[in-house]
Amino acid sequence: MNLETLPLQLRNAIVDLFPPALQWFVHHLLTITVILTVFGLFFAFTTIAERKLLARLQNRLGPNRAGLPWFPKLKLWGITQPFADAIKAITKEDIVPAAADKVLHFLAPVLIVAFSLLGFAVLPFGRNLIPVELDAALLYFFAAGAATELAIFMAGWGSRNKYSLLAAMRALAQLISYELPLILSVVPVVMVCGTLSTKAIAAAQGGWTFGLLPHWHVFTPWGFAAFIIFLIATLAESNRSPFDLPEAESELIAGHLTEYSGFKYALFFMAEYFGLTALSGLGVTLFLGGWQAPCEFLQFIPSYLWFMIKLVGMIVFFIWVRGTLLRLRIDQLTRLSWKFLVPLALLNLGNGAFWALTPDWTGPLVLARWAISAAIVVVPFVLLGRRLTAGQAPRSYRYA
Amino acid sequence: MRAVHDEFHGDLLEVSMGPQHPSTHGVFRMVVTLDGEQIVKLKPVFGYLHRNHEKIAESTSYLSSMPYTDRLDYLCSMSNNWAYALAVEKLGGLTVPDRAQYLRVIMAELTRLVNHSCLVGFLFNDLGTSFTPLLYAFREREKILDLFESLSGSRMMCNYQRFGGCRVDPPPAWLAAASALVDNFPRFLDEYETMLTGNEIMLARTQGIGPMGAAQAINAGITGPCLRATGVDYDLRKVDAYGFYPRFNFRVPLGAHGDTYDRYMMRILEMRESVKILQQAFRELPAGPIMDPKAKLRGFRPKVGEAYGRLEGPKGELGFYLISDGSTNPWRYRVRPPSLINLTLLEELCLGRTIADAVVILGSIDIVLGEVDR
Amino acid sequence: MIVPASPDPAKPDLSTPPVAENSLASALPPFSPSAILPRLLARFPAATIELVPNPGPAAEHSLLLDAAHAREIATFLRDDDMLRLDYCSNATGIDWPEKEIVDTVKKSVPDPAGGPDKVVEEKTKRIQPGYLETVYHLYSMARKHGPVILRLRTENRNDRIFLPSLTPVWKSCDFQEREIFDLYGIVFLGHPDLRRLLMWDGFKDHPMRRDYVAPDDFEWEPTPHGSVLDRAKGHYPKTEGLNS
Amino acid sequence: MLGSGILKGLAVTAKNFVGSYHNPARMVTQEYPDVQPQLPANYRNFPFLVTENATDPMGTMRCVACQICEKECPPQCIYIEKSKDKKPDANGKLQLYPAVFDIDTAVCMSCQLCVEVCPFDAIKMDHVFAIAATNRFSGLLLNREELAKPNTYFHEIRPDEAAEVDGRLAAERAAAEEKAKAAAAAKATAATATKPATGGAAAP
Repeated sequence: MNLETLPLQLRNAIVDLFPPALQWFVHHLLTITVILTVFGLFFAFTTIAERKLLARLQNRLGPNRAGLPWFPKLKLWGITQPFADAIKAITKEDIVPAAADKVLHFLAPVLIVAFSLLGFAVLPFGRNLIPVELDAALLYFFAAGAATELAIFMAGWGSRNKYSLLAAMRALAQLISYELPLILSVVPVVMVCGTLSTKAIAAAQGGWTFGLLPHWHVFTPWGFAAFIIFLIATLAESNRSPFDLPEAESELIAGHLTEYSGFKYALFFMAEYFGLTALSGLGVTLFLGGWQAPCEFLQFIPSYLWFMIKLVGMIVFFIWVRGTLLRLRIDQLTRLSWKFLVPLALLNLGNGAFWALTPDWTGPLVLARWAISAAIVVVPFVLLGRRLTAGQAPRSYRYA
Repeated sequence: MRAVHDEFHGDLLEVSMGPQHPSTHGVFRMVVTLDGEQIVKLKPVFGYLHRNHEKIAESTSYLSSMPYTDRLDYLCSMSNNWAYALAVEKLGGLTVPDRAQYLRVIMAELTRLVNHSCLVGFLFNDLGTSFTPLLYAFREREKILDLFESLSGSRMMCNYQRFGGCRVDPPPAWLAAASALVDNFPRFLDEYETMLTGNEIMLARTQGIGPMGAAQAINAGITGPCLRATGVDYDLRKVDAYGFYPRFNFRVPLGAHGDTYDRYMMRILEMRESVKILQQAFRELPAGPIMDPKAKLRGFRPKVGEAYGRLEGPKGELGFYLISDGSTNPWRYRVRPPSLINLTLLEELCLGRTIADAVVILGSIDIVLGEVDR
Repeated sequence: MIVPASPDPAKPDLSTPPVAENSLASALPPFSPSAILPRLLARFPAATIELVPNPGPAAEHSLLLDAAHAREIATFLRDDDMLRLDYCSNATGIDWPEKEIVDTVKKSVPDPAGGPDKVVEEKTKRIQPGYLETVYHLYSMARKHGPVILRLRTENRNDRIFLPSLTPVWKSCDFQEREIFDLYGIVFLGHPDLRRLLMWDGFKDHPMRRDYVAPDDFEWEPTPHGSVLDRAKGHYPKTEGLNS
Repeated sequence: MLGSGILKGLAVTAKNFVGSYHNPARMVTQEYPDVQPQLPANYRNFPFLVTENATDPMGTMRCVACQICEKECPPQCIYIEKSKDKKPDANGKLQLYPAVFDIDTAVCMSCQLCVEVCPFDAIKMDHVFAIAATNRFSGLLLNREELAKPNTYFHEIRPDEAAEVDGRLAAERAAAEEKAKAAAAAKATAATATKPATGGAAAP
């Protein structure tokens, strides 16, 4: 029994039960079901993990009361909380404002979940696990991901609420600003690997130096820079703190979600996490070696588990950021993108090109390659950063 | 070249922020007219929490108003108590024993810690953190509230001061606990400042936002940390030298820009000074009675006359103006609410800025609606 | 710059008494109304300015200005270099309703019987007309002194209730004058935005006036005892229904 | 450098995250219904009426219906009706007692003024805080039977204050007895000295 190929064997066993004419259908249905189940559960436990982790960051306990029905003594540290939340969300009254555009108001949560799920189709979850093998997987991923902002705008417009409308405007501004650095940060990877296929990119990051240092993209200067830009853009694309402007609680009540309640609200919530998970999955694939193990001797752990561990790591990092940072203002948000991230990403593009052109530098030239590549990243970072924060510094004060 | 918005000239959007809004600190309401996200007009609307505290006080005895003062600025009941007691003592010519004077300073400075730590916490919530700084601040505040509870019986509605003294004498164990807490307080401040004061987003969101000029602030009657952020050296603890404040060594921090960041830093620096005052107070606290033996609890009838007692509350100058007609009830009882008057410049500060800034400016002014609406 | 020496309670010179006692004990502060009054009278000969004494222990006397010159005088007080009363701390209204005053005059009436003079008390009643008053507490942040207390009085409580607004002089009066307008009904002429502050726009009457009768027709919660209950019963005939 | 402030912030929250697992000083959460709060003795919430013993609460109530608390109560939540007859109190002196003593806890703001003004130590602040009720009148308007709690309960919640009050009352009682004895002795001497008149009725 090989753990690595176990999911495939299971799938094949089930598919073989059906007549050959139906097998392709069952095959895909099974894949979709597995993705929905695994990531549905992943979403459920991400919500509780987020609440628990945030609570711990804030020196609280977090939700710990939801147990099992009929066993009131059994608290289980509250891990059944998401199911209780789901029941609550389903049983809550669905309120549609009288003035709302009913069709858009209804379509928005449906579409946002649909769009945010599309990205999962091209993520290589394991050595042999990829739902759809597309040559232009990256293009497909970004096309599908960008559509979610459209749904947010639908929600904001359809609610007929001033706060929602403001949030919708912000969401669009944010989308336009951050789509660019997000894609630009990915291009060096494509250049270096020479492919748009996520499977090939993940495979390209295989191998270790001395069996310990993995050849992940994040451990190169251009890759590191691209990863940071990717992280920031991911935060912005998935509307998470510090870029949670569309649902800025302290300013716009709940932004585009103001007029949503019950299950529709839960759907938005779900879509947000799906989007975050998908983008994190892409980040793992592109920069953190995908399903590759970090050390040679750790290869006995199945590749799909490595993928999930890295994914969880990304999510935890996002939660940590959310627990620490404050929100940018909309003009600062766009300024950060256009005046900082986009130029850096463009320079990094050149950096990627340089790296792609110099794979045959050996001996002392390796050091030069690294130094040049690092300089291309660090110098503009410092200079642009200084310009971005000009005139802003902690002050000293006098006393009377 | 023409400005872009001339070509896309659209309608203005009027948004009623509040009275139910996460960032209006209660039931405050701002009617905001927006051009895009920019504020072109802002009108504050008050009165959702109005209960005519002054009228109630004019129809009850002097003593009965004391618990109501707790509910003005419900974060700072101890200071409110003291301000009212100060006015009544001035009206009735009462004296306060030394120990009670020290206790009052201790309570007022602990209240300042409570208020300022709440304020900086809420300010960061307005700035968009997910409650983390607020909860760190609340953790410290809870410890002080526990002290208040074990001394006065209530966490927030302390009802502790009396005319001519204080109600309960703290036992040595309480003083030791309070002293230990105060000694540990700077550690919290350090942690807090490491976490946020140097944060780039925080600097971008607060520096240069809502700057107030010194002359403008004086004319508008802005008091407290908001005034000192503009660089005006006016702290009633020094100017009026009420209570035993002249006996204490402390400095008054002054800002230079009068913007949101300065207002935030004034609170942080004042907390550090408060810690010094408290440490000195715990060192020097004398033994003795805590009530003026001449002061009567019931049936207090001051002579005909009037008095205006004011002190440096955490939010600014808190004043009580009392007119006595010789009966047991005040003829006129007036609260000078710093929260309300500090809002005078709100519109000026917010014009031309975005909604996000308006929320932060409001947060940095520090209002409590119990006091604004009274 | 901070003197580290902690104050020693034993040294009497360090123990400054609290302000309440201070103002009791000391004589008139340097910027007392009696010092300001002659200067004002010299500067504004047409104005009638009175000193209103405060008989209480606080002894903060105030200046009663006439409405016609109030704003000029206020501007002078704010800008005068000696006073620099740049900060108006508190502005408030007071209602003084019509009062019946009994003047007792003692007269000695010669005894017709030829004995010693009899002392007879003659009582005369007069009605002191009511008025509304505003009080401004001024301080100087530049000179760090104060308070100087200004008073303005309306002619009566019914129709002649106009006073000049001091908001153009001190912006801090903005909300406070709106509050006085709201709660006392004094109309401030020249106020930039005179609207109700605390009560809602459609509200009639002025709740802080002494003769204000609270209407118990709004969200009255029948409290279970006493006169309150009786009033509540008037509005809610079926109070018992609420009890069950 | 840009980002250093953010990294510092992340470090602080990470420290708090780790600290929340091993440093109880960081965690202030009380798991309320499972863990009941430790109320300080001075804690005050809603008044109760002290009775001398638990077996006959209505008969041994310290309250003499003087109505001072009713007058001083800022929100006017106390309602007292005096009794028509008198009952002997702990000192044996005949006193009025409250025929009706209601406190509307929906209005009461637990300010403790009633306790401070009471000259008879008859009303004290309680430690109850969970008083949720489904009916505003039958649940939150407490009558004198619901308000009466024995002195032993007072000792339980505030031992120091109760002991002090007991001492004071005992001293008063002793003084009263002393006085009564002295009066009796004086009367006896007076009676022996001058036989007629003045006796009888005045004796308690």
